[in-house]
Amino acid sequence: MLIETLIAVTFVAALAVFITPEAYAPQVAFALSLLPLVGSLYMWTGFDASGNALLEGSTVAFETQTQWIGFEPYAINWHVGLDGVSFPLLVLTTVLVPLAIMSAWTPITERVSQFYGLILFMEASLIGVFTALDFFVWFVFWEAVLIPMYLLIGVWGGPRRKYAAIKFFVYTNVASLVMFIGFIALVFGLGDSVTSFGMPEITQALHDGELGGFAGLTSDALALAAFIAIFFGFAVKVPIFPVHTWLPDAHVEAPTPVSVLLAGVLLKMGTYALLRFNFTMLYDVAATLAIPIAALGVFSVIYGAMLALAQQDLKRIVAYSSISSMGYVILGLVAFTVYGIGGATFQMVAHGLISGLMFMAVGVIYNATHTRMVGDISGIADRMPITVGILIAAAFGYMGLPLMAGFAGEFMIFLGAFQSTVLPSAPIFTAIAMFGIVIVAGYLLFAMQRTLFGQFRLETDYEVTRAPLHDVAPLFVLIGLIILLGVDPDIFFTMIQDAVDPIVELGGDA
Amino acid sequence: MLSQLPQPLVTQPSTWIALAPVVILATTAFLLFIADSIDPKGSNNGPLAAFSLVGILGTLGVTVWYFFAGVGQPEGLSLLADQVVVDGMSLFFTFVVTSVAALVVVGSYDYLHDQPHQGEFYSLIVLATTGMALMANANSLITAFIAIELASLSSFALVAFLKHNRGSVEAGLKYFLIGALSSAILVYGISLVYATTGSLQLDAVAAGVAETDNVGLLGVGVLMIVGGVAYKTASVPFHFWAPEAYEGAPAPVSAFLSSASKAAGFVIAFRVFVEAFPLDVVVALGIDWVLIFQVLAVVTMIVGNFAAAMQENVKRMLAYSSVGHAGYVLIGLAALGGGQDSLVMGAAMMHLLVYGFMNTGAFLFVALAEYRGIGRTFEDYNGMWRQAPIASVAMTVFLFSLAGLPIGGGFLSKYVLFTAAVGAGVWWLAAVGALTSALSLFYYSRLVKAIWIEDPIREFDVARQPVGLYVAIIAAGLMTVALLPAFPVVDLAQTAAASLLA
Amino acid sequence: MSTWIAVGALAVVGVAIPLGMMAVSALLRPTVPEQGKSSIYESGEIPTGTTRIRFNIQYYMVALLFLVFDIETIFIFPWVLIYSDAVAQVGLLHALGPMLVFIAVLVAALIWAWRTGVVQWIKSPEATKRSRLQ
Amino acid sequence: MVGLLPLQDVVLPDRIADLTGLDQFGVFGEFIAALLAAFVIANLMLAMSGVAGPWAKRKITAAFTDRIAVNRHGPAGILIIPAASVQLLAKELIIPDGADRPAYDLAPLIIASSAMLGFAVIPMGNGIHLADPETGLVLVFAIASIASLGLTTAGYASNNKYSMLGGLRAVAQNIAYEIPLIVTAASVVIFAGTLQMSEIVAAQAQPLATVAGVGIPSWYAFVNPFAFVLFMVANMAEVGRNPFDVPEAPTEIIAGYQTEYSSVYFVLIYLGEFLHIFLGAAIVTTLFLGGPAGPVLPGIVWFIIKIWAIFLFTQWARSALPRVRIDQLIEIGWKGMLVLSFANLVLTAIIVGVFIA
Amino acid sequence: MIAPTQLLVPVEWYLVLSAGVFCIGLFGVLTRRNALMFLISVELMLNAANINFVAFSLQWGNLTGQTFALFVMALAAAEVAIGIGIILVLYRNFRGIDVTEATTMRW
Repeated sequence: MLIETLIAVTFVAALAVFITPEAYAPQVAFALSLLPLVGSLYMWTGFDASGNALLEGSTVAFETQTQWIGFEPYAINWHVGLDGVSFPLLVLTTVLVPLAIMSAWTPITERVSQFYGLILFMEASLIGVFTALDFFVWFVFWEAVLIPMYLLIGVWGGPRRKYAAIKFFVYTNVASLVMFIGFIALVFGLGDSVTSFGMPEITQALHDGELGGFAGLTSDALALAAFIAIFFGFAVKVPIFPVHTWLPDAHVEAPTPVSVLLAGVLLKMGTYALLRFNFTMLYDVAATLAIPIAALGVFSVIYGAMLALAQQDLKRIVAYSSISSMGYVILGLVAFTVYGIGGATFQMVAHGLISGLMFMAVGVIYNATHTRMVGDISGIADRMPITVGILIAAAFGYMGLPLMAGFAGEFMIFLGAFQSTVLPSAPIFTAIAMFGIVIVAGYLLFAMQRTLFGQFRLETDYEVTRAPLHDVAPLFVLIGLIILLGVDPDIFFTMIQDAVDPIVELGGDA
Repeated sequence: MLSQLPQPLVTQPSTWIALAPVVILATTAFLLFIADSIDPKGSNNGPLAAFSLVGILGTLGVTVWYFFAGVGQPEGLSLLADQVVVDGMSLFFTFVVTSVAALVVVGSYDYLHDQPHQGEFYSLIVLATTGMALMANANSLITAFIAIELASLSSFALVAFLKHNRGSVEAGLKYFLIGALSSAILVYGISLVYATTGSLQLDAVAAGVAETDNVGLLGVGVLMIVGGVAYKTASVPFHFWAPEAYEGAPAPVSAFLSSASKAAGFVIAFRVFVEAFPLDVVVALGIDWVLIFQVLAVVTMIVGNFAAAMQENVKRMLAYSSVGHAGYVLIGLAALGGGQDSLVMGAAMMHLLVYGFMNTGAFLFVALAEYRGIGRTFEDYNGMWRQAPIASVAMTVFLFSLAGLPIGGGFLSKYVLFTAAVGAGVWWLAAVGALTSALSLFYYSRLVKAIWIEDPIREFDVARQPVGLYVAIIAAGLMTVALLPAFPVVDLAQTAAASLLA
Repeated sequence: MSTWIAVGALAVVGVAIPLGMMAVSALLRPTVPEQGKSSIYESGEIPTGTTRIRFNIQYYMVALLFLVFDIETIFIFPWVLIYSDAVAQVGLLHALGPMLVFIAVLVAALIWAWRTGVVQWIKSPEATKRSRLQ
Repeated sequence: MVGLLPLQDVVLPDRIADLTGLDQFGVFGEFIAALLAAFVIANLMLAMSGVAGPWAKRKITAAFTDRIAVNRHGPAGILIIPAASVQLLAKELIIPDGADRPAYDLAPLIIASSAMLGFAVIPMGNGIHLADPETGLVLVFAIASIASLGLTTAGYASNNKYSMLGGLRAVAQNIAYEIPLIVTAASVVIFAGTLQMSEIVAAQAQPLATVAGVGIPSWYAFVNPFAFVLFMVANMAEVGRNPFDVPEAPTEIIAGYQTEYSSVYFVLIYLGEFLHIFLGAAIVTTLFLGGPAGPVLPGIVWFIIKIWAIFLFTQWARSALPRVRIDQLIEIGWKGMLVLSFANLVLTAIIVGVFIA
Repeated sequence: MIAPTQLLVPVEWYLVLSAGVFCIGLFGVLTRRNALMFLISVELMLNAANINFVAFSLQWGNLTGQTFALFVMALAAAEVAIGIGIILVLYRNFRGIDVTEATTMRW
């Protein structure tokens, strides 16, 4: 019942914040957001999962399963649980949300209680997404994330917020619909071999070759069509080229704390779901399609990096670099090696922390200068040394500086991809992807150099000075966590590996 | 001369006890009418609303009690010489209709506070509810027609209730004209069915259909009955009245018509077509009404949703969206005969239940806006959250649930409907439904955007707090959300549908 | 069937006789067009205004009321026809009860109409003033 | 319902068909026979309402106002009526400006024809009975109410404000009193259990009681005098006689709908009114006074005596009673008569029911 | 209660009659712009149905059709009552009873 309690507490906290008077809402929201954090840390102490929650022969931590809706032909069960893949992401969520809330204290001045209420509502839904083991329950939470995000961008965003919010909403909903149809078709194709929407059950049935034809498609064609539909649905979320165009707009227009969560957690929903659905359930299709998927991933890496190189807006740079980073994750996933998939999972967490940190740091600078244009804020290092220092550290983390989390993730992905037996000509893909690192280093250094150093020329009618403590504190926490994970990746990697091994065993020799 | 006078069914107490929901409603309407006669000029808004609510809630209670006590299940109780029947389906729909009516009455309390003729208003609302509840019980074309007319005639008056408001009067006129026309068509269709089968009681009609040799006449009759039903459910091509009537009518009345009236129209459709024109018989004769409904469903979904997407007026958008939802529910008829009959019909019933709450809530929110003197277009709703934050949250829930996002019961009911259609082999119906749902998200989210994201174009002074409207909206919102986890009641709908189909 | 033929025959005769009278009159009567002869009669004055005046709304109200009540009586006739036999067969309560309810509804409608002034002939302000003076 | 009671006598067309041998020509023969019968009955009624009625009316009115009337031509001045008819028929027909022409011409026709058609189902005794459908009572009410259509048409078509008001008043009055009329008639049907005129008459033939050796038949006027009174009052309003002659109201609206009618049209309207009075009387007679039943004399004579009695009563009321105002008329109709008639219906039903049970 | 009767006129003729009346009504509905004419046309359509009911009631030898015809009449009257009421307020608001003139709302 721990997971239910966690979700319920967060949800109630959201409601409580929603009706809190504006004056106290920031502090109350922060205090209440600590509850899920404490909860998830407490759960860590009792975390006893082994294996992958979707596959047989595993132990799922904190699992509960009761029937919810028993209609024919497929029952819907309330089925939640955690394994080595989902737990790190749960922790990531519960860690990032309090930090994001604190970083919102400065920029968010209007409709405060609504803002924090929505953030907490989103957190509750995110916890649901990462814990649900029934497709339907999962989908309910998956969609429930969109609504607060839509409003968060639309209400508190920048000048073009309405456009960005609608774009985000339309993209992700169309994607969800396609994915949903694809998955339902898959379940129908399974016919009587499954009785519910339980993800383990469906996975099992698929692996047992129970998939039959449906709507005029043969089982192979159905699997392929469903895979593509599902992949498309998640690719929008990740995002992967060519369905990434909502992301820069959403990131640029969203207020900083929302960007933090968007890049830090929401993108990981996509990769998490890819891992769960495409690469676990339909691993054989994924293996067949390894080359195009890897190509997409690698292309995203290069393309995102190149675009980032051309940007003038710091936030846009970080946003495009996220596309690039997510490309690595795809490459890691498709490699079907322990280090590939495990590294990809680790990279999800690492990138969540690092991109969150970058957005937060940019946000702190923006709070002070009200601009993010690279040219405008040159020399900001003089005025805000601590913030800039952390921003540089984060950039190095992005580039994969050893002893930081990014390095561990990327290194493992490259290692895994290089060794891949599933992906033909894996070394070539890996090499191209590694070239992406060079571009990342290039654009980040270039941007830092132009941005941070030199003469401070910005003319303002107020004094640009050091950021307040509550702006900077989350930065410290995050950089600390990044270094901690970089120094000792086994904090998460052990459990990730535990959950990833069975997948690799499935697909490794395919 | 009167050797075979029927047994005194009318006065058997058990008959009236079984029909208690309808009887309570009718009595309430009657007493309201009397109360209004006693004090026609006075303003007794509170007591009148309270009394109506008591009557409706009483009905609701009795209905729920009967439902769970198993009255008329699985075999329906045929009463009054088989003219009415009490079974799971009738109780289910009585529940839908009365819950909508309860919300509407609560919402009307504020809407009416400065209007004359409150007594008539409540009386008509309850009377229309009676008609709709009777529609759920109708087991013969006579009862069906009378019940339809009882509901319609009351509705005509309700739509034109604001008699100094040109919009309301115009809406009433158009609703009335098309209503009169379609009831004429319906009754002519019934007369043709009678001509070919010699009966109007549904089972007897079914028996007559099997023996008839005048298929052409019967076919025309069935087609005309489809037309009458399409009008009542606001399905294309008889939907023209809906946007006009809903836009012009007082918003609580729009809520009532678009939710309860539609549900009642569908129960007639379900019962009449399943009972009186059994598929295995009529298809052999060449009267494939499922095909008609398939065409209607596709056209209705497409026309309703596309038209809704093009509206600038919120009420009109909701009106067209309600046309679109009629299209979804039509799948419940259009997918029959595919081996999943009870599933699809149960799903359609379930969608009507959920729709009853979310759509009523949405229209009541519009009522709140009208009450506050806010304009009609999307722009006028900008920044609405400032005036009614809680209601705006509820409205967001309604809209997303209507679109089929998993924030309310609308998601599950649509899901069951579409998957059932797929299971019945008409996957293209489900595909059209899914695509139009995706489209609907566009125009629903436009309103969400206006309410939450846009800045208000002008300021409003908030004078009187409409407690009743708030209560109704919040209740509808709670029910919409609660129907997501509490969706297992779908089993009840399916049991009811299964017993009808058996 | 001769019943209806007979009724029809009287209808024919009933129309034929007046028509015959009209024909006879048309043969007998003179036609002398004269100025002013055909002007409408308004107590010898020159007619003023149009005839299509707006008259008392109560005429409509009463007509509506009648429409409903008159049609309701068609339900009374079948009942009175079988009433005696019905009482003998199914008892007083069962034969009378439903119709009492029906008439009660009608009477309630009448009371409502009465109370809301549908059958109240609207008096002109002058008339109201006069009645107050009395 | 056919066959419960044997028909008391054969209706007139059949008898004529029998006598003339027309019945061998099928439907066509039947129609000819029916036409003959209809002609007989129409002329009988015309003689009464067109000739005797107006004469009696003048005499009575004169007697009431203490003056001498119509005594120049023929015995007791009876020849004045043919003279007046010829005079009226030979008068110029003046069509008012702006009259709605087809309607203006149709109205007198409707008024006269509909009143005459009503006699189709009235049993007059001695087989003078044109038709005897099962729904006779309903039919006669239906036909009788056509007249108000004619009155309104006349009022509307004349393009005269007085006529317009008269026409409207006629409708308002007719509809106000029609419901009490019909509901009261329904209370009588409770006793008879049939709508067939001949059987209503037959049902009244049973003895009700014997007072001092004289058998009193169960005429419904005796069985339910309350209904009889109600019916008489309502009937008076239906035919538009005092105290309910507001549609004509010569002193207010100059004879209302007839203001603009002259020549033969006026004759027809006048005739129609008298026919209507006699039709009302015939209905009352059939429903309440045992129809043509009576001792010693033949049925037709009794029938004529009875309808004349009612006619004379009407004429007495015309002279003796003041006219009500239009608002009083409506109030009496809707608030008084209607409630009383419903009360009568319910009470009759209860009493009859208790009596049977 | 009534035995199936041999009708004087074949039942098809009644059908043709009622169809004719119905079509006249429908034509009126589609062409008339006057609300009152519209009402009258609808009444014609209802009465067309009544012709069927009564004719086939005799044909089938049951009273169902006649009963329904009574109900249809009553409902037609009620419908007219409501309709006239609406047309009255229409007149007050729009100074006319042309149904195409009331266009406050976009069609």
